[in-house]
Amino acid sequence: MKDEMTLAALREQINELRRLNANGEIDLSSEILLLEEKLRRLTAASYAKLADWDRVKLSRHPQRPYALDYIPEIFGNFYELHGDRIYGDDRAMIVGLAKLKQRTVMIVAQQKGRTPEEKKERFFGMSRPQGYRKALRVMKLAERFSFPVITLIDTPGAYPGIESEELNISGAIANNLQEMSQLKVPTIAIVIGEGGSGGALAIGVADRIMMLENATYSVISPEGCAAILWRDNGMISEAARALGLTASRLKELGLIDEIIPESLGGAHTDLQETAANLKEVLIRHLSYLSSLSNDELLKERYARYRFIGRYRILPKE
Amino acid sequence: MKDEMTLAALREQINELRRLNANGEIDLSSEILLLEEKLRRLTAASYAKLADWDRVKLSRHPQRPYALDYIPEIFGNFYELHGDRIYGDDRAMIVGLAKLKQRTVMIVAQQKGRTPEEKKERFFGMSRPQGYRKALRVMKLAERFSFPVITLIDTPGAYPGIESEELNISGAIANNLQEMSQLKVPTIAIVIGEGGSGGALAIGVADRIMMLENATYSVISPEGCAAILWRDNGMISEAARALGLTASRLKELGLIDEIIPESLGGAHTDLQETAANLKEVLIRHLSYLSSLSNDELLKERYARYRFIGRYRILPKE
Amino acid sequence: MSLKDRDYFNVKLERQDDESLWLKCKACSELIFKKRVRENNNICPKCGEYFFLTARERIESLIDDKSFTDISKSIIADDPLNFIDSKPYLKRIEEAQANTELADALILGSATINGKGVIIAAMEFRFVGGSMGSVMGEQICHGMEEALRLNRPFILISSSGGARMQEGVFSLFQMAKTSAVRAKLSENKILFISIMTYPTTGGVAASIASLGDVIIAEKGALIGFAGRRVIQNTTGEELPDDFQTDAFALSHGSVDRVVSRENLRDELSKLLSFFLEAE
Amino acid sequence: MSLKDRDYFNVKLERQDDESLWLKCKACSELIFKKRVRENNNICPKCGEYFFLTARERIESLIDDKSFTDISKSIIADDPLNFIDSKPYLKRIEEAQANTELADALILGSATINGKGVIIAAMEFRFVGGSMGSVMGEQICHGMEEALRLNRPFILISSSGGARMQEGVFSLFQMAKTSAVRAKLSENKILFISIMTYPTTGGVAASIASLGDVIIAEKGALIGFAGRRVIQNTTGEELPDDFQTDAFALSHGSVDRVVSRENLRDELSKLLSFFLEAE
Ligand SMILES: [Zn+2]
Ligand SMILES: [Zn+2]
Repeated sequence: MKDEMTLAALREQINELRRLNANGEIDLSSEILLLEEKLRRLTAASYAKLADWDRVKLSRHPQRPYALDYIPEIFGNFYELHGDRIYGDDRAMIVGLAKLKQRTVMIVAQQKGRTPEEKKERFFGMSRPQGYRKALRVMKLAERFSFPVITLIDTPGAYPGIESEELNISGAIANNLQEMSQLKVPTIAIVIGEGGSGGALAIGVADRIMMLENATYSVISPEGCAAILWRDNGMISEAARALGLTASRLKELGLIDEIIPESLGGAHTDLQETAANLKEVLIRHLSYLSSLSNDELLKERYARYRFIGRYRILPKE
Repeated sequence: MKDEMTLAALREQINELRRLNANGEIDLSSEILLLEEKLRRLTAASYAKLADWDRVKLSRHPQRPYALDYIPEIFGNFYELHGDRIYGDDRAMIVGLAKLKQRTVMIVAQQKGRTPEEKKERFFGMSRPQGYRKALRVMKLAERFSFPVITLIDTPGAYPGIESEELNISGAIANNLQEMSQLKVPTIAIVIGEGGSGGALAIGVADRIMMLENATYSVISPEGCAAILWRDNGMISEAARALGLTASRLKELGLIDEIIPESLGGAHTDLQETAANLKEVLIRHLSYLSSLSNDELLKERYARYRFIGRYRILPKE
Repeated sequence: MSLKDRDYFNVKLERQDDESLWLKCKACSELIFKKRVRENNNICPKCGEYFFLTARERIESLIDDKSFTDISKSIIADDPLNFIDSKPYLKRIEEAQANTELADALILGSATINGKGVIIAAMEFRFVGGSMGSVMGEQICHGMEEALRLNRPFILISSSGGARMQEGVFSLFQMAKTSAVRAKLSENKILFISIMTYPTTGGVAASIASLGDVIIAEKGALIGFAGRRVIQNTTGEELPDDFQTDAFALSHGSVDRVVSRENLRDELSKLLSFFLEAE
Repeated sequence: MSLKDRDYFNVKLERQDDESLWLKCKACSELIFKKRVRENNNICPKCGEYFFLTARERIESLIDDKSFTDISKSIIADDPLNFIDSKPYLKRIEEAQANTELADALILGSATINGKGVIIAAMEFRFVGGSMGSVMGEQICHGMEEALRLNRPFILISSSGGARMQEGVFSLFQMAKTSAVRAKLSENKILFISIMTYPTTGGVAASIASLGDVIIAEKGALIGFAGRRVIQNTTGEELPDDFQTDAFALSHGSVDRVVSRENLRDELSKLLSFFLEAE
């Protein structure tokens, strides 16, 4: 995105003027206000017309906040738990207890890692079977103690490796889908970055599915889709558009419940603001879901999933 | 056991006389009857006075029938199932569906292996975490379809290896103990050979615990006990006696429900006869357990385990 | 059996459906009378190689003669995303329909196996790679609901590359949909047997196909989540010879049994007998 | 931290309980004023090495001052097998009782942690290796039942070589007994926190200690099922350096957290706050 560099330069100039202004020698406040308004307008315009593929790049932006950036902003007292009690502890999947407005919740979140070492440790956010099993273990723990479950989705996809296949990653994902459809506590899934296919869905079966404004959610990566359907790497942008993977498109299609606004220019420009929006949405939905009985909750969840799909009915002959 | 060789020689002579008799030239039937009676008496006397350590050796006898020898004698249509759906398929733990008098049951059994190759494949009957998890998986399957569970115990113990510890063998065993205490179907555990400590108990929590006459069940092997408590390999036989590991001792102590008679001289002398005894016991107990409601069943099972133990109550001061 | 490269994948799925009376076995290079192959469960009578089975052939090979009644819903694919790649999605569907004479990539019906009533469904790989979109998802759920209503076992034979890309997240969510309905079978003690064939991969492997009470892999099946190429490109790992084969799935505990095509019907019959009341 | 041989095991558990005012740290070889060590959770003030904590010290290090009330049943070991090794079992018990001033290898009481009421139990390794026989099994079950009755979390601190051999199968079955009662806590939403210390092995590891809703390993803990010697003798395998350490358990997914002794009390308090109603 060329725009981003222009906007960044403008932002830097405004900061420079602010510093000058702060010296107290000249009063630049009205000029600054004007420039700020201009920046806001340009940014909004720029991001509104973003191509879907640009949106994908934004959802993967190296500065984009990850789960561990949001968690301390939104929750009190995060207490991480580890391990699937079977095989290992997947660092691409972090889970733990936290407080949301005095209430205990279980957090299940995918985490990519920021530094090269952390990226490696966390497999670039690609969860492995031990991660999905850890997630399920703590979701069952949450169910036992009636803690709502909040999942934060951010993964290019489940990790494709020999070990993953040896550990029956298919079975691990499938099992989570089935178990989450029956979990007897309120569940909310939020795509905060990349919603990469089955690897995202495996912690994404919930009473509410929400997306941050610039997050994406797709059945396959645009790169993978272009390679398979077009056999042409030049068609990635076209594939991104075709897949309908943006929050706004998925909301239109009725596949997600709500879009959570990000700070102007993307969540990385203002973590606090985006986190505040996220928190408001969580509290609002949790408050409604908690008012339902378990029976109502499970019935609504079941109806939601039972009727997902679009097809044409043939007239009886 | 020197006795065993003498008895074997006598048995061979009787067979020789039978062959002569079958020729029809001389009638030896009364002599044969007398010798048979004598053999029976000598054998019974010999085995009755077996030292506990000899009984351990008998329970490990290389010719002793294993689970896969009994199963076709007792059950119809054994249909083996495989895998823990997580990591592997432990060949020391065999599980599957079978019919007992038209009724479907789930069999969970430890298997040592007869040939050198099979022994190796089956880790000499030492189960690994993937085996205990496979067992639990099919027990939950049985529960879903209301099939009684029958476990056949025959193991020196859980396999002590690096992989076992990596796969949290402690957790796997503990989990089975807890889940089996709550399984909503009738469960019967039978020690057919060696009941080796936690590795045996992990499929041994049941409504009925029975032992074949020459089977043993112990908190630790006599060898291990001698090494730890006496620091003397010469004390193995003494350790065997001290541990109270024979079927008759455990029945006296109220720790098992019934002793299943073996053919004279041990199960390996007559598989059919021993299997028939086993079958009768299984049918009888299953018939009673099936008459209970799930609530009654679980209540009885819980009471059984809740009150296991011997201690002295101190007078209140 | 080696699954070393994509070519093998293609050979496995090749369908010599031309007019010719003869067929060439790629495994033993013999020219064989096609009728004999078709009558032999599409197994090469010379070398035992399995040829591709259509969904209809598959079901017919497992059930009692003439016992099949189609119970699928009268639905066909919609195009919620207006998806166009090399051709428009609905055009692709029409071609597949013409080519296979099926409405979508799944056949669903009631039938009997040795007299035992079942609901049975099979995926058709020739129909857009057996991919699961909204129609397949709905048909599978409908099949499970019929199994529930009639108190019959549900049998699903998978042959699929995964979720159908052209329906985007609608396809992805069919994984959740089928898994949620599958849970109702568990609650109601309805048996679900999953049969995995060549290939059972991607979103189908990672949902309904892996949720069988009993999972049977056909001998020679390909079973896995990620494709070989993706794994090699992402990890640079050297893949073992038996990677994602039936034997691999069995030794790693993912499936209950590996069964040869010839025995599949008898195995099913035997397995069903454990779960059905004595009749 | 190296656990290479049995000597280390002994050093870890050594208790310099003589009259001397001074104590020698085996890790840094310093002579230290014993009172300072005791006041410091038995951590070496020079090098940070953890010395052995008795069950009573352990509990006192975790709970609010003077909040402990013993709730254990008045029971002591019986000798159902008339077990005699180098000495009669009951003689061994009497010696351990004299040596530890405990009835058996477990202390059980109610207490508060930062004002939050709990039932807490700790194993005493000096009492026949912290082994679980009928008395410990019964006390643990009694503790869980009290937790149920009073609707309080149950905390168990393990320090044990496993089942008590001298009670034979009675001991073995305590594994099943404690696991069965533990299931009642799950059913009734009572929290169970298991804390594993040096050592948590054998039948204790393979039953109640591994069944915590949350499992915390103390830094430096030894956690495992089979002993190192047994594994080496059976398999001939070379054991990795970190085998059966806290780090091994964490990286293999067996425990939720590794916590240093200094932080254990605060961690418990924090953890409890998630499970208790806002008070
Ligand atoms: Zn051929
Ligand atoms: Zn020191």
